Amino acid sequence: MNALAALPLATATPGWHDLVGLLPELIVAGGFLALMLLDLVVPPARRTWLAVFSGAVLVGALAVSVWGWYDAGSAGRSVFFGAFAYDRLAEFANCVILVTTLLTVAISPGYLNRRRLHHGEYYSLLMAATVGMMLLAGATSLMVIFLAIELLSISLYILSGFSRQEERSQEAAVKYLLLGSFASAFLLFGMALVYGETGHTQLAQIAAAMSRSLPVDPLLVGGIILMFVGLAFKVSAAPFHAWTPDVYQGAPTSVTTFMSVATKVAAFIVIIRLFDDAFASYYSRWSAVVIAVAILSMVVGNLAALTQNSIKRMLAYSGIAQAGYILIGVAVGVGTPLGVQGALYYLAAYAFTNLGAFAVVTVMSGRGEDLDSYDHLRGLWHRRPYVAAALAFFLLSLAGFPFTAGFIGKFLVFAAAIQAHNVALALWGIGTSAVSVFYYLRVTLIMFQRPKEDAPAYEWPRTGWAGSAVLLVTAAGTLVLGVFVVLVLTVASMAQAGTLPGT
Amino acid sequence: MSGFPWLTAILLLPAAGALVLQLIPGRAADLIKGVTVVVAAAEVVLVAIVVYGVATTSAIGGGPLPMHYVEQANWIPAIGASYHLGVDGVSAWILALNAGVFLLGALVVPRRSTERLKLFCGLMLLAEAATTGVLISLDLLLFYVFWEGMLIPLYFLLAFYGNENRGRATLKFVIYTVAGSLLMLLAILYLHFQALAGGHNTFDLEVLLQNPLPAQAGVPLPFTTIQTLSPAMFAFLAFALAFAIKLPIVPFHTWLPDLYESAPAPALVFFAGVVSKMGAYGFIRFGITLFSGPVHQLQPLLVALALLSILYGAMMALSQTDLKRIVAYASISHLGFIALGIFSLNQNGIDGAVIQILNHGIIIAGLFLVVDVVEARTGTRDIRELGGLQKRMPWLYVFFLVITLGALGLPGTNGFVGEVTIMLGAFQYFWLLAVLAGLGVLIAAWYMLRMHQGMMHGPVRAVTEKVHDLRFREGLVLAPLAVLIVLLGVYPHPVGDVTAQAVPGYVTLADASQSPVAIPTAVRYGAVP
Amino acid sequence: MSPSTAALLAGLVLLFPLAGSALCGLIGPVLGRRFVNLAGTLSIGAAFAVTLVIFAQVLGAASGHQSTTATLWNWLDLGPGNLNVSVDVTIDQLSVLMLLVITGVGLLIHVYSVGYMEHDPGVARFFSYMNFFIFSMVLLVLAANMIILIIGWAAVALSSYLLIGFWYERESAVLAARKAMITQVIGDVALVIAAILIFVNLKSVPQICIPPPGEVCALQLQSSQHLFTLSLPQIFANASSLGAGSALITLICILLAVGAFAKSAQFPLHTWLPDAMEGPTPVSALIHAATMVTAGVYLIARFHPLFDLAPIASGMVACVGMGTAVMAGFIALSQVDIKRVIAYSTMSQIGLMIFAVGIGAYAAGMYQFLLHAFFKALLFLAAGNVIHAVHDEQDIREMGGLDSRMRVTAWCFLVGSLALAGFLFAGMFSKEDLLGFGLINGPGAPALYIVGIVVNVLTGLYAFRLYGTAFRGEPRSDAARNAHESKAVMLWPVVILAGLSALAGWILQWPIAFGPHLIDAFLNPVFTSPGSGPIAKAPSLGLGVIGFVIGVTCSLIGIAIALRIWVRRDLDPSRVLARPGLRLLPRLSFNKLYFDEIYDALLVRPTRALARGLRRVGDPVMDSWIKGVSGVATDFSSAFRTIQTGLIRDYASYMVLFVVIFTVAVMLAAGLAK
Amino acid sequence: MTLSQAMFPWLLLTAAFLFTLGALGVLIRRNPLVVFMCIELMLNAVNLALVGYSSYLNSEEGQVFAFMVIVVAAAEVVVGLGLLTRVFSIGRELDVDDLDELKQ
Repeated sequence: MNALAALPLATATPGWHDLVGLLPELIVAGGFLALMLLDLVVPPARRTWLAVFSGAVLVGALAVSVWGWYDAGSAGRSVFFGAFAYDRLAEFANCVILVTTLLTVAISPGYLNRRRLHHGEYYSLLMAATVGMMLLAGATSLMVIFLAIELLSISLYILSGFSRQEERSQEAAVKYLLLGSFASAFLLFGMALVYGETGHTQLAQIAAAMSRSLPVDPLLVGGIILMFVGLAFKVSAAPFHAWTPDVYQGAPTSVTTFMSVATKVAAFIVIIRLFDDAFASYYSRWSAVVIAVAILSMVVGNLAALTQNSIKRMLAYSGIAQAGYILIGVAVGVGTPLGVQGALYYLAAYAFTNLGAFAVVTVMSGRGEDLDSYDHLRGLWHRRPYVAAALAFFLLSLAGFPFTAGFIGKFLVFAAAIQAHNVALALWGIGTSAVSVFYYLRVTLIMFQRPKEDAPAYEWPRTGWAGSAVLLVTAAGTLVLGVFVVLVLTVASMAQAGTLPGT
Repeated sequence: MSGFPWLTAILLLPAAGALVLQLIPGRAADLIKGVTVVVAAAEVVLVAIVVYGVATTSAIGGGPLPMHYVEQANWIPAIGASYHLGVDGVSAWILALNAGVFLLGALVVPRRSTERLKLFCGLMLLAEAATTGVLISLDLLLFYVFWEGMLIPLYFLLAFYGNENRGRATLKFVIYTVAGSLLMLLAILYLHFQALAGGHNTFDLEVLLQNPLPAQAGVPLPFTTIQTLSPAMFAFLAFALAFAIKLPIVPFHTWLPDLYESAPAPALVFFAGVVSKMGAYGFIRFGITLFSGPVHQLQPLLVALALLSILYGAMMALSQTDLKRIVAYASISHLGFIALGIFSLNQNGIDGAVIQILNHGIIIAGLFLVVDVVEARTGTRDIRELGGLQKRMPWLYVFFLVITLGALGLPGTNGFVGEVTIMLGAFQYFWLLAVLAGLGVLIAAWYMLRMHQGMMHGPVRAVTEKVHDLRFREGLVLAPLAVLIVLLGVYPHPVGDVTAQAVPGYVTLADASQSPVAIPTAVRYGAVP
Repeated sequence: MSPSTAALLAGLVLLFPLAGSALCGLIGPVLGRRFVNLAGTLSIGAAFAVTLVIFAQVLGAASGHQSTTATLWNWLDLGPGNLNVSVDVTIDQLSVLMLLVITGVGLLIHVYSVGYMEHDPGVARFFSYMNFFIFSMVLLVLAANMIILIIGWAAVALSSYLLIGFWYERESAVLAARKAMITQVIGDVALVIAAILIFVNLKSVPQICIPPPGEVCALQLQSSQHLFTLSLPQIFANASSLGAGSALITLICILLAVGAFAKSAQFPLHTWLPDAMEGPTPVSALIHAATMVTAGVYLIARFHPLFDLAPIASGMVACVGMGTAVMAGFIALSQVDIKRVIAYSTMSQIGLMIFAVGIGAYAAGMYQFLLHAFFKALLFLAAGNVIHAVHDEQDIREMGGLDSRMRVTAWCFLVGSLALAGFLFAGMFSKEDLLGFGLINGPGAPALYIVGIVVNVLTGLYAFRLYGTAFRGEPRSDAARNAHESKAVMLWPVVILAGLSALAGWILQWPIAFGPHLIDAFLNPVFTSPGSGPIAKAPSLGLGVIGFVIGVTCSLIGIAIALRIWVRRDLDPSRVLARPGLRLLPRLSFNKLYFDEIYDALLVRPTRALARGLRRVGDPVMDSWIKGVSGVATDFSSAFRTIQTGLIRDYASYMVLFVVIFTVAVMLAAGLAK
Repeated sequence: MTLSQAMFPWLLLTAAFLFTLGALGVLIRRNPLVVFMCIELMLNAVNLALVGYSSYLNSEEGQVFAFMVIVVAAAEVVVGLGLLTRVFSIGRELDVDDLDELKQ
């Protein structure tokens, strides 16, 4: 009992101001529960209403998050006794995640109807995953991090296997499940070590303990590395990426759209919170691993993408490579604020761009199955010029051409690397970027080709107003982030400045 | 030079034009083309006003490179990037060339046979906006954004329009270019952080010029005492690579012939006319000014490569049979002259290079138009199948003759003005260069005449049996080029005058450090009575 | 003459032919033959009229003020110390003399062309080119700035190119035009490099100012400074700053001479001229005989202040000139194309002019230029009549007996041949004049004089071989049998030229056939100012007489032999040439000493082969690294695909592997650090 | 109920050993159910470490954490078994190596 008394946990109960810090998450969680119930009453033909309802919930949460940005203030505050951060970093992440989910929801009904997958639990699972991600973004306790990760993971496991009749989808789900659990075990073991060596599960206290624990504790270092491995799995960084192409390809495209973006955003936020903030005093210990993973991701992702012939797999590998670029920002983020800012900017840019790219694949997917091979894109330009132009634009952004968000993202992380005197890292980035141009542009070239005379032209579905709107929003976002840099860069730097726990 | 933001206007006008085009229904081909031409023409008028202003007023700013029409605003204050525009004697005429060739491109877009005309015109106007941006940016990051952003419209233009090999060629071009320019981005970042260390959070060219790079030695390689190149040298190499690829200088040219062969004529007109000149412009504006030390150290290598371009391009042009490839290699050879002028690092050389940029733009646009007309009429570009066109197309012959003469640098045409000035500049650096460049001129006469005569003279062949002469509209496009070739050959003074205003500033910057190659005092320029 | 007057007159004499060219070329095809004939000839007539005015002005100007330089407009000004060129024109005795020939002979040839081109559909184009040629040539001789001179130089080459290739459907004409143009470009490049050398090295010559009483010097040039100019008067005034006899000035003069050789078809840049006969005959008369090819002589004469200071270069020029004269004379002996024979004779005669200016006898060279223009134009036009009469047959073996069928032409041709051979008429005066200078001037004098004597013999031989074969004897073809005299418009110019050829020498040199002549007196101020006198010393009267007699005798020997072989046919050259030592000579002569073949083997073919080789090797090699990089990238990509087996256990093992590597490495590092 | 200081390293080693055993099981076994159990073994190894640390450090957070892990593991099993039964439906051999349609 003495020990219990020593804990701040036991001495107080959560108050309203703690709940305010969790308001967006609570709204979405409420939506999740409500959707489960609504699914029972909404007739199958009207399931689009569920999407509308989800959208409303997400918009509400988004509004609250924006309000929260101002409410939390530049310093932010810790809620639930240090277990959760109510700061601008979290709200920034919330906004990105919520926008991502919102756009995913918007393209889902059309896609699901076409694939005959329109079941009500889709939306509730989406909501659950979103809650997990938002919690992850704000978590400042090892326990919350773990719970949030599992919440989002389990939801995504189910969503990956959502196409129950399709073997590919099932295989993807099992792979994701087994490998995800496996990675969680490493994450957990790392957490156990970190907890054991510092005596705390809350980041603020861990950080304090770490700065006291110098000289170095090998077990603690091992724990940090294991935690990084677990999180690197979530952001699909090489060499822990192997599941990514398979799962992205097998999962229904709307799910891939969602998880390729939102998971990465949430997991990166927590990586930034952990490594560039809480574990900053152990920077010299973990930086080599992060740099190695960054380089491996860029190399493996870009090179493997070169010879793909499925757009989903190509985008999966591209996502691996993009994770590598963001990791550059993380790797140099300690002592170089530009690194974290660049990573955050990159995340926002990546969210719009990658979402847009996958959204095109989603709205263009076939009836029975996802037709994702390059052959199915041949001639898209001639039939659906605007969709093709949008995809080309997103691919250019991923490749890092100016006037697109991707350029500014890359520019910022490379700048950070150079500012941190790590020119080699920037050079790796530059070299692999040059390689990446090839496979991105190859896809556009295939779209420009005329369909072969003998092969019957593939009939692409109509885009629909929701799909058009999503493409428009993502394209506009990509353009705005590529030109009016100041907007989001300011936001990113404010988010970076107020990061909790703030060592 | 009132408060009106002229440069923003010339930057935004084409982009706005591209937007306006989107409001027009795709079926109204005449309207689309009309609007495009009007926008391009309005751009020409605006640029003409700017060039006139540059020619008649004195530059403002006490910086190392006095500019006209300067505009400055914040862009990304956090990292010191600014929206800083300006134009000077070096960029003024290139700007005019830019506007001119895009107008030409707009005029020659085939209205009926171009698929998705609206897209084509829109992309073309966007490309114009980007190239304009490259020419007027005084902020390195802004410059880079336009430099690289230029690729987007160009990529679509070249990838979507053109012959069946376009995909591969375009991809090669884009990847080649991107690889080069990404390294330049690193170098730009290096410059930025060097300035930041000195207390200037900036990408601004003028500020960077006023705070030259500290002379840092390289670091020894691991386990050895061999020094790496200095950081400044690395940075220069990165810039130089980007510009050399775009220019292109042999051996970085291999993307060019394939691309030119597969690209459609209207795109080629401005691609060959002005886009490839951006490399030369970059060398002048950024390469030699920011890196006077490295550029002097590497000067022998650079001039050697320029010379290699001249001779190699000429020899290759001599052995080709495809008209477009002949012109492509001829272009490489001519661009080698421009590079030679720049790397002479003296006033004559750089003046000549700028003059030649303008003149070559006019000539190459003309050549590609002629090739296009001939290909459209006869269905072939193989010189072995052509012949006797003079009989069937006397008007084409007249224009083509003038253009050919310009291309072979005949004195009295504009090609000569630049070449002789460049040769003078090269001579002032090292006499042998001028002699070998003269050899290039000689081979130029050979391959240009081979091409010209092969197409025009000899008996009428099967493919040329039933061709008709230029239509009035086509003549209207070629005639101004021919007139300009002659006019600028007999009265190049306006160009030279504007250019000579600005070039001394560049030479001074390039000369900021001592040249390791001793130039005999007899050929150095000195005081004048 | 005030500069503004000079500018006006020069502008007019430039403008008329240019306007004529534009009119004929642009609206000529629409308005028809009559208009073209009028516009084409009247423009030259107007230019000739203006030239006469200029001539009068120059004659009337006070001594020492005959040379006027005026600026038309500023061509390029790149600031102090940099290229700085204005379009300057100089009117002086030398340019006026050239102008007179260009426009005068040009006018006659234009008139003749009206008849000659009567049936050609491209007459508008023809007159346009011809007018443009006159314009170019006028620009060339008026230019007072090296760049402008080079522009004129190139424009001349261009019009020559256009006119050689006039009948563009003939493959041979096209090739000949290309060959001529490329040769001209060699000359252009040489001139440009010479100009650059002058530009970077020319300094002001320090002048010692002795102020007239009561005045002070306005400009005191204390030290020598770089001038950075290409203005000819300035170059000439300060030529000595390049260093008399120095390597630099020698190099400059050699480059100038190369330019001159290219234009004047001198060895080794002579091979284009015979091929240039592919052009219409009036073209050959105007361009490839009377005017353009003598531009090289003009150039050297114009740059005499430099050549005076470069004895080695001058000597080389003299040798090349004389060498070409002999070579061309030798080749002319066996050619069978009527125009080619005349072309080689032109080459030979110009060789003599070049020799003259090479030894410093500039006025003598220009004298030969003037008279040669008359008789060579005459020969070509007469040849044109013949060709016309025998229906475009140019092989003299197919002619014969034309003297009775074309009486006027035959007489005129005879006058021309005599003038060419140097007996009684024009050639006698000018050739013996310049050979006389050769007696005591030039490298190793009188060695070259002796060669010149041989040239005289050769000239007599080939001139009368031509005359004899074409006009005398029996007709050897139906065409020749049915030949008849040309009509008046083609006859009158020939007759006038015959008159000029016959009389000009006598008038200009009245009353004695050797010694100083009017041209010498007229041009003397040009070649003695500023500062440097002619280095050629005139032979004494006695020596002159001896030289004259020897020269004319040699010419007569040549004529006599030719008459015996080809007219009286009582001497068979083949017997002599069958001797072992001489057996090769006819082959060499007939095949033009194999120059074309040698150049083809040494220059053209290797260059082509190199180009083809580069095409096969160059780009692929430079591309290979791209291929290599992409190959490596693709290999890696395949490797990554291979390890992406799809098996969960594999994926898990990769994770474990890297977890172990990372953790162990980092923990070890941490442990070691502790 | 504090753990003796001397025993603690052995406890940690045991946890690590179990964890390694589980990981090896995942790598070696082909039956998806066994693989799943191996993952559970890894999680339980972590639990052991957490509880051990908790006792060693005299801090309850580890124990709370262990409860969380148990709950989450249960949830995972529910989802996992559901998925596995669907994939390896009747008539199909239970082998993770069969899941290799998605590759390269």
